[in-house]
Amino acid sequence: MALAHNIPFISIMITILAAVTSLLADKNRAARLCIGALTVVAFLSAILFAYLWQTGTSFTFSMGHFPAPWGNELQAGLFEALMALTFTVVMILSLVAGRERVVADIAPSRQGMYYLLCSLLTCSLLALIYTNDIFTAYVFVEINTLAACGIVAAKDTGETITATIRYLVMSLLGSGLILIAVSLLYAITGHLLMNDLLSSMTELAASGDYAMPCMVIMLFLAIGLAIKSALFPFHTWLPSAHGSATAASSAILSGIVLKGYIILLLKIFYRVFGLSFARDLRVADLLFVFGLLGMIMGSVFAVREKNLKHMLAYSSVAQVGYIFMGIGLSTDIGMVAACFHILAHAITKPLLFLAADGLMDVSGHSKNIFNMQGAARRNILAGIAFTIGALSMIGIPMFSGFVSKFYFVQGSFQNPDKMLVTLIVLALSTVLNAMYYLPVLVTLYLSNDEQSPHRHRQSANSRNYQSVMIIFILLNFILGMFYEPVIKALEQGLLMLGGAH
Amino acid sequence: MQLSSVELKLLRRFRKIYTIIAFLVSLAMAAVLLLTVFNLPAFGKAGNPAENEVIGRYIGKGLEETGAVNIVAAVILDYRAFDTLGETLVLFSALVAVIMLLKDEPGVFTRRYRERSQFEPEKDQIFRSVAALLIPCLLVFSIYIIVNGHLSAGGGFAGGAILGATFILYNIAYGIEKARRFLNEKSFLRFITAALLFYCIAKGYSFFTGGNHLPSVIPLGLPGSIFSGGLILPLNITVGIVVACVVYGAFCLFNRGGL
Amino acid sequence: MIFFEILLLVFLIVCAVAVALTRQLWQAIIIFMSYSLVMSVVWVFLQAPDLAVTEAAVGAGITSILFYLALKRINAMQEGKKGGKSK
Amino acid sequence: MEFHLFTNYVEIAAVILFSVGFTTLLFHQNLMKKIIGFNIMDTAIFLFLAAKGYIAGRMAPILVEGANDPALYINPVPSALVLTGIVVSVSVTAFALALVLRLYERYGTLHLDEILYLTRGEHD
Repeated sequence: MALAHNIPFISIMITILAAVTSLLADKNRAARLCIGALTVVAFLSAILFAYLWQTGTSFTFSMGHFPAPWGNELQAGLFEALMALTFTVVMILSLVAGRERVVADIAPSRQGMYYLLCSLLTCSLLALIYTNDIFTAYVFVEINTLAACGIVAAKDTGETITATIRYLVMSLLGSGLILIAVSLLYAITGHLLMNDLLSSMTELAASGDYAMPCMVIMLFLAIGLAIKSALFPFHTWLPSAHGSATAASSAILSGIVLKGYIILLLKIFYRVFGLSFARDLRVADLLFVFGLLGMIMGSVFAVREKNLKHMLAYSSVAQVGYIFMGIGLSTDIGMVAACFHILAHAITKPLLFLAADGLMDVSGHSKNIFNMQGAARRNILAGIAFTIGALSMIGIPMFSGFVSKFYFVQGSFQNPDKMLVTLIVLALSTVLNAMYYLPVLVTLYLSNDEQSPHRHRQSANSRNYQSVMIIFILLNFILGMFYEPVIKALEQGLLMLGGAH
Repeated sequence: MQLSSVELKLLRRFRKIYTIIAFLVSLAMAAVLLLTVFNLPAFGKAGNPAENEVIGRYIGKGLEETGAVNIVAAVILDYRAFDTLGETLVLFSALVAVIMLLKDEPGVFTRRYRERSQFEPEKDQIFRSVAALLIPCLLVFSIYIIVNGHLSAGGGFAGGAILGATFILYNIAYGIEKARRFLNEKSFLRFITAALLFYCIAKGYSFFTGGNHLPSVIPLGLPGSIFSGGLILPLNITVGIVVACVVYGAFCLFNRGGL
Repeated sequence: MIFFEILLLVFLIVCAVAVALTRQLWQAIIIFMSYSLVMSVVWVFLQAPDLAVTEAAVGAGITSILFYLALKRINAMQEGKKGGKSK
Repeated sequence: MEFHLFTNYVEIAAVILFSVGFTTLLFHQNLMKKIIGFNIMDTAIFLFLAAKGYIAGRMAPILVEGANDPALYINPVPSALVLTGIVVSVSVTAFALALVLRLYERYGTLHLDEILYLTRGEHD
């Protein structure tokens, strides 16, 4: 047994230990502890990814002395390792770049706990990525919910607390649906481990027993996770939560927390129901329709929004719509495109949120777009970063957003039934994206208004912020230009997820 | 800020529509779930899908493998220990979030405490003497439940909750100043961190050895006696401490905004 | 025996509906407390003593204490506000 | 394939309770009621799980004098899951109540509609 097989377990344990010990640490030490632990985890995840890339296998790790159906298990393949790597890297970058804003936004007595909750959030995301047991997934979904709500509520204003309670209520509805689906699943199969569930489900699919419960289970799981990842009709909580939190929280929540649930949904598709049975149940079609609606409606809401952070939050709704549309296409390339878009959005949206923060910084902390005239001239790096993020979201070639759109189009070719509507909506959504990003860019680069009170304000961003921005921009370029290995890794990873070793 | 009458009217109308929609959603949900339930395996019958080889091993070999007589304790603290680790972390994250939200700044806390302390029943002799009788019994009872977690019903979660309730009773009866002698903010945080660290390291050890197929060197002890069940007894105790701390901490924070 | 069980279950449903419909928060919380206690009795019937003990201690006990404290604080704030207005 | 219309009476009660709790959580405007609704929803699921673990005429899974025949005891797994679930739901309740207290401190109401109305002006 190779030493690398311990990495998933060790990553989870490191984040847990960092979280527990930072309860006693003061705020600076808690921040260092959190970021340090995350750096170790990112490093380990990179090793794991390299190891799996070399060997081309996936493996399971039993948590305890009891093998598969009796104990808990972790499973890691290329897909999981890549996601864990991306998530931790994005988490570190967002925390480092958002550090000053956290100091400004959050009361000093709360900052230590803020970083503690960030460690817990990473722990739960890693557990969601690696776990092979559906009830464990439920428990970590709850940790994720609590920690995510906590990092929104850390900034103590009326708006954030209202946003948090809306977020919490919707999340609880989602958790309730997930939990009852898991109970029903247990009632008809007697298993909680994904491998055994898959074999039971295959039998049930063949015999046709319990067709109605299977349908309901899939529906509830999909809706529960869709609520938590803000798919269109269930997105109502997202703009206020992501728009009002401190910059680092917005970046983390939009960039990776939403994706954690989508990854769980993918695992349920591949490892609980089996891809063919899941497609037979027609729930993917429902997700497809909601995804398409989300792509359009998210952008329509964003066009009407004058508050920059709310606009970015609505843009996340649209992007989540893209991902669900890719899943709903029910084709292999569509699935790969959806996974690629998870990555692309995970590195683009934090960039946008952090850049928006830098731009608001030089405009008197106003979130309103009209007050930000010429902001990109005052804070040049943030302006460039915002431009690149926006171009990537619109889907300009060379940036990561374009690659995912390219693959979405390819994916739709495989499924003639859905091809036409997908292409139309993709085109429409691209136009809508341009409709709200381009005016913002124009405003940002307008010449300094003579009357503007912030005219002479210069950017005072720390070196950390600047280097993070540059790293994010480079990542965006890399993912946009040299996407082929990533696509290959995702293809292989999804095969591994489906059970091929 | 007050709502104007027009808006109130609108709100009321919305609420009526809301009630109707709520009723319909409730009915639809119940109908879907009832249909599902009719299709499920029968209640209380042997041989349902849920009764499979997993259960066979838990009951047939649970005592031999974990040393616990109470199979539920064996399942939550040994077979499916990762879930329980997650569950403890849920408690922990909730506590942290509650501290973050409700803890007052030091000055505010003392002022509020002085304002409120006159309403506390601290001077009540009857209450105090009842508490003096109850507290030792509750303490013994909670410790019994925690320590016997692997032998009978109960365990760290139930026992810890009772232990926490005992602290709360003490706090109400004798006042926070006395309670602070053994549990102030610093010791509270230390207790909970130490318990969680022990829990994580113990579980980490067993996950690590288990995952790498190394033998665990912890003896299982004589089945049925208090000192049996390997790690289950210490884990139950730490879980009990964590739960008691969380319960007491939540009480203090809700009641006064500080420990 | 089955009759008694069904009686308890009906009681649970009545409690739940009553909680949703009652206007007083105090009543809602007290009804919810009895709901939890009855739930733990049902679990004794279902041969799950671990659950019964935990639900009685955690579900009925701790949850109710938390609700009670929250409501007490809310009432205190309400009175504080009224007092402030009258002055 | 058979229908179990009245044999599954505990599950029927559980799903009815689930629907009531779900609706209260979704539609009730009072935040405290929402939280109680959430608790009802969760306990309903736990009741469902516990019912699925029950097997008529068998004992609770606490071994009696070392007799370890699986045919003597009920299924211990649902009990373990519910135990986890109870603790999760109480944690979430504590967090939600703390949030509600903060909101009440700020806005003096427990009504979500009114709070949303009051926060409307705070954007930008």
